[in-house]
Amino acid sequence: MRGLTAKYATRSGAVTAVDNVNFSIEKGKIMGLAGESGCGKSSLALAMLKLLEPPNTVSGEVYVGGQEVIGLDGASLRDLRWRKASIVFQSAMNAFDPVHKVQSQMAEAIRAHTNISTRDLNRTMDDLLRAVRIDPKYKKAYPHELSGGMKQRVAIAMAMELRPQLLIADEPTTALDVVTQRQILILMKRLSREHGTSMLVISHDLSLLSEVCDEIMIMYGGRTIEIGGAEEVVRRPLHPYTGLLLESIPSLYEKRSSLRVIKGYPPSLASLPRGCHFHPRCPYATDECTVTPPAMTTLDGSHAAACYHPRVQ
Amino acid sequence: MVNARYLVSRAIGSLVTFFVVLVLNFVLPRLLPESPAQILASNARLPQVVAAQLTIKFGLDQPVYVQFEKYLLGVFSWPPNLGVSYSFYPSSVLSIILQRLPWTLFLVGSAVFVSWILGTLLGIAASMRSRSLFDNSSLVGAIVIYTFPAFWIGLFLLWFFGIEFRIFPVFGAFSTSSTGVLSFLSSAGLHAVLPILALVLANFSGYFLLMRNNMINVMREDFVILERAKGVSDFRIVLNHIARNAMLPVFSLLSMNLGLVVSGAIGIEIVFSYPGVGYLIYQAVTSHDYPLIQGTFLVISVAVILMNFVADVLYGYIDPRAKP
Amino acid sequence: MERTPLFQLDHVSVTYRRGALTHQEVRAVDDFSLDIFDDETVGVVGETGSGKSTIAKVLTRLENPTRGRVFYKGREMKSLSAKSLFNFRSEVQLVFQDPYESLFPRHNVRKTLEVPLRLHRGGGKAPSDSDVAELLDLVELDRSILEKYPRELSGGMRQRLSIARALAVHPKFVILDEPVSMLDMSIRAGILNLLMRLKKDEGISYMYITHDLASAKFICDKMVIMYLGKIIEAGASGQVLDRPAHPYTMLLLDSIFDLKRPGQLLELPEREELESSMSLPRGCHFHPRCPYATDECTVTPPAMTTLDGSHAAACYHPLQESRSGSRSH
Amino acid sequence: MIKSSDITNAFSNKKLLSGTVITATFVLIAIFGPFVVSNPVQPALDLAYLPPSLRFPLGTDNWGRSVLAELVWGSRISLTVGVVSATAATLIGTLVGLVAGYFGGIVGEVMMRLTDIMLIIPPLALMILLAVYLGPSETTVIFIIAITAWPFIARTVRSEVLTRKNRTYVHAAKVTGVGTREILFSYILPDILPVVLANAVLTVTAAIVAEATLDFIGVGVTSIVSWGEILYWAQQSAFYYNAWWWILSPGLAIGALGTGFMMIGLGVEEITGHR
Repeated sequence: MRGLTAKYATRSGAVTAVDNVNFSIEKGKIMGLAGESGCGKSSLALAMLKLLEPPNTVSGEVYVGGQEVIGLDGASLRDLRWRKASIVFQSAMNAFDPVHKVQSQMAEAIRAHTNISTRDLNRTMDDLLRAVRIDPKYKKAYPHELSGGMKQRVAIAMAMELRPQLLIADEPTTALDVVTQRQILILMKRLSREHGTSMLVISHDLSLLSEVCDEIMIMYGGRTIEIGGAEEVVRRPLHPYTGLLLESIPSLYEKRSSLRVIKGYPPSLASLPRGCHFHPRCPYATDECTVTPPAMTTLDGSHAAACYHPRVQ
Repeated sequence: MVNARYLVSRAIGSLVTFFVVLVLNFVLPRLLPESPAQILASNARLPQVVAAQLTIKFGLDQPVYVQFEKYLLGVFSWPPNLGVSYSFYPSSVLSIILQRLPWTLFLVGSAVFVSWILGTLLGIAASMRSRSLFDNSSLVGAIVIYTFPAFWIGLFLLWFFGIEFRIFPVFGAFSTSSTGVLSFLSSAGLHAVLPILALVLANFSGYFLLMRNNMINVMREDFVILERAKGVSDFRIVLNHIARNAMLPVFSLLSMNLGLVVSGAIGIEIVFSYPGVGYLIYQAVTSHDYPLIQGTFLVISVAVILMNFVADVLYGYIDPRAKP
Repeated sequence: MERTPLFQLDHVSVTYRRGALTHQEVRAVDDFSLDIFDDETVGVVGETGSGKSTIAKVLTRLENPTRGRVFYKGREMKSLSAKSLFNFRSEVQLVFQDPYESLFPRHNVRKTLEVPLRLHRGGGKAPSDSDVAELLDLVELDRSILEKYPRELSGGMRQRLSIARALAVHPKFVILDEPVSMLDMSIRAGILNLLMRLKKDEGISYMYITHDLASAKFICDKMVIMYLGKIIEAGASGQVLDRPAHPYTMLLLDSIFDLKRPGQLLELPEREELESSMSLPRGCHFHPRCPYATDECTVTPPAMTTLDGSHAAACYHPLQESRSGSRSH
Repeated sequence: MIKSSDITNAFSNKKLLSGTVITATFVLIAIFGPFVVSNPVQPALDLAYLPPSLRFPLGTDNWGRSVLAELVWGSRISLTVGVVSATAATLIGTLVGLVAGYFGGIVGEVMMRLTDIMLIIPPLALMILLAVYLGPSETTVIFIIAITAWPFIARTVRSEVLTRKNRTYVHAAKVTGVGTREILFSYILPDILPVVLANAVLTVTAAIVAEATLDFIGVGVTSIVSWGEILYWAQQSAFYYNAWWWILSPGLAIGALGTGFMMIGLGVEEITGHR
């Protein structure tokens, strides 16, 4: 993905939700995307499959298995979607059409992309459901008859049904119980390993991403501010935001009487500060931070950050 | 399967409503300062003696509870006894209504069906091009038509198509000169065109406005984005997902509106002298035929209550979430 | 001598009717008994649907229990007169989870804080500006936001305002219903620190309701673990976290993602998905997911049994060893 | 929430602006028109069925009366009946809706059921039945329309109250110690006022049509000429004389006034963000 930019048309002018983001995911690897609400991470997911409707605009290039997405239109875009790249949304609650049975919603994408006999289709669906640990009898159920965890499993089964090269999961477990959450992430990791599917997992929970992902990317105010191997980012963060955030999270494995605090509040995309978006909250900010946004600089192998004062240890 | 409890609760609701209608129908004439018989007599310009005789004949000299018992026994006997009409004497109220009922059902039934389909299709079309010229003009058009009384739309159509251009017949439900089944049917069809058109014009805009609104709301739902991500064709997304969901509240409106439409047909039937229940009410009102007025009210109410019940039950099948 | 608890919950159950058409009964809280004293901060930990928010509503009389009784300072809450209920409101306050929903959008910051001040301190008279400003200082909000409306504030500021509103009446006890779960990660620590400071400086006790064990450990002295409407384990924070007795507590601890956890591994025993929380399992609610379940677990729900001082669990097969040691039962 | 920006919005809202202009025009005609145009009670048979001309801009009826004059005088009835009955229906409906929505228990339940029952009974049929037994008069018509229109308002208000009474900020107010009356009138009612207002205005449209329909059927006001009554008489003989003007103008007047009110209602809904 190169220079992806997504803009929302609002009443008070265009708002840049995703600003010149670049990254790549290797085959079979899981990339984690972390960021707070309104940092543009969900817009990025939509933009990658060109799902933002006009008047919102997407520019840049996205390659899935060598095929460019943003330049596509109409039938060729429809053909690429789901077959090469699929998506799982945050709230499986709203991602199902309430008036259709699970099986017809699962069958829809398969039917749209392949010529398959009804018998094969049924077998495929049963296999998929078993793979996500759901009794195939539930394919005759309506979405509201499933629990949140089951819906999310079905959503993942659905996203895997055409064996895509890339699966984008936008907060796939946020609404779920801790236990279910872990079960579903284990499932996703297993599917990724078994089928060589690359995944982009979006979450606000860094501790979750650090366990699940091979690489982690941090976004702040629509821009990438840090990217690198999961271990490196969590153990040796370069960007002050990442570092402070990691220190502010309470842990079960240590006793503290007070937590490290990041002053101020996250910015809204509609009124971003000049220069580095994080500078008003940054303890290390200098004059140059307030003027020009720092570029992404590789500091340690594949570990890069956009900061004038990276915390190299 | 629709839950039996749901059926029972709806049935009880309908029965309670029916009972309220029964009581209203009984109490209203008796709430007046003058006795019904006196009103009957004065309106019919009959001498005072007749009023006294009427009082006894209708049992109005008896205590209220006895009258109520008699009234209920009449309604619940088979065939129901709704009294005898003055203006069509000696025909029973029930027989007159039963004679007229099929015409109203035919008229209202086809009008409801056509306006529902028309409003829904137009609503889908307008929502597809939201804020376009087509959308805006159909919106304004629907609002303007909505505010005209149904009967006036009927009058206008009658004048334009029936009198100026003489394309359609304007009086009654069929031509008395028609012989044979085919010619009767075609004549009945021709006679119904203008009344149905008037009813459709007066009623489709409600469905149109609701459908358009719902479509625009459903389009914003997450599952629509997911359908697009799946690579499903736009045509299929619009019809099978957006329209399908947007239709559910429209169906509720359909059952809500049955009462309005049956009433609305009264004006139209008067304009076209269409021999339905609505026109019968008019005749009953102008000839002060009180048993007939009450009888028609009862029958219309029962018809609407029944239709609502059926619509409620059907809704349980249409929206999977309404099932347990 | 026995102390009178601040709150005493005596076999409390709350049942909802769900679905206008089906009249299905859902038991949100089931046979819940707990004593809460005014000098300790107790954490109620549970997942979505465990009934923990219902407890908050019962304790603030937003809801009445379907069965069982709730006592406040020895008096049954249901029978509080209008006047004593009003006094109760000046002693016990509630901070809600959702900072976007809990503030009335029509009231600006000043008005939001003036309402409790007028009712409880001014005897109906309009409170002075300095009272309002003091409250803002207390929760570290800038005085310049006085005329702003909630929609102009960020989530973190709104939650601070909610806390200020609760503090306006000088409460002794504040129930915090997931106060940071809807906030951005970078501002949670600030709120948690604020809560700790208020606990220390103002002498307020909390009931801290959460699904996040790590923040509960930070705030709470005692902990109560809930599963599907029932208490399954209770005790001092350290006891519960270091030596969990109930298999569910153990599963919960194993499932949590924690940056500072030694030797992380993602694996977890796979179990079949729960059919639906609408129909509760018989016996111990946890038995369908429990690796140690035996026949007796499927029949009668186990009672709370004391293990060690204040540490108690409702399980026929409590785990014995500490978490750092080898696991067995 | 009504803010000053809403008022600026209101004037940039095309629906609200055009609706206000139309309605205001009719109100001015109803108030001042009768001072300009004389009361058309005097029949002049030699002037019957005259098409529109300079002297009679909208032609004459079967008694030779100016249709324009009838329309101007009739506007008073349409407006009064429409506004008064809609106001009454709104007051009843809002009260019932508030109580039925906010309070559970027997009172709320009974009110809910009563509303549901009233919603099913076909309104025009009920209106006719009531009109027949209560006798024709302006007050009767207003009463009848209010009686049949309130359940629609009550249903809307009830559902709006239901979505609000369990909002977290209402719970928060309760916990703070705010009393029930203050919650109802300071927290819930102001929030649903725009919906109530919009529905009240839409009810005026329905009431104007209902009044005309009752007159047309012959059970409405008979002492004063109203728009519906012009049509009642017109339908008896206008077609024989091809007096289309006699039918056209009253209908257009009803439609225009109705559209005016409806535009106001839709505009209010639009700017307050409901719907």
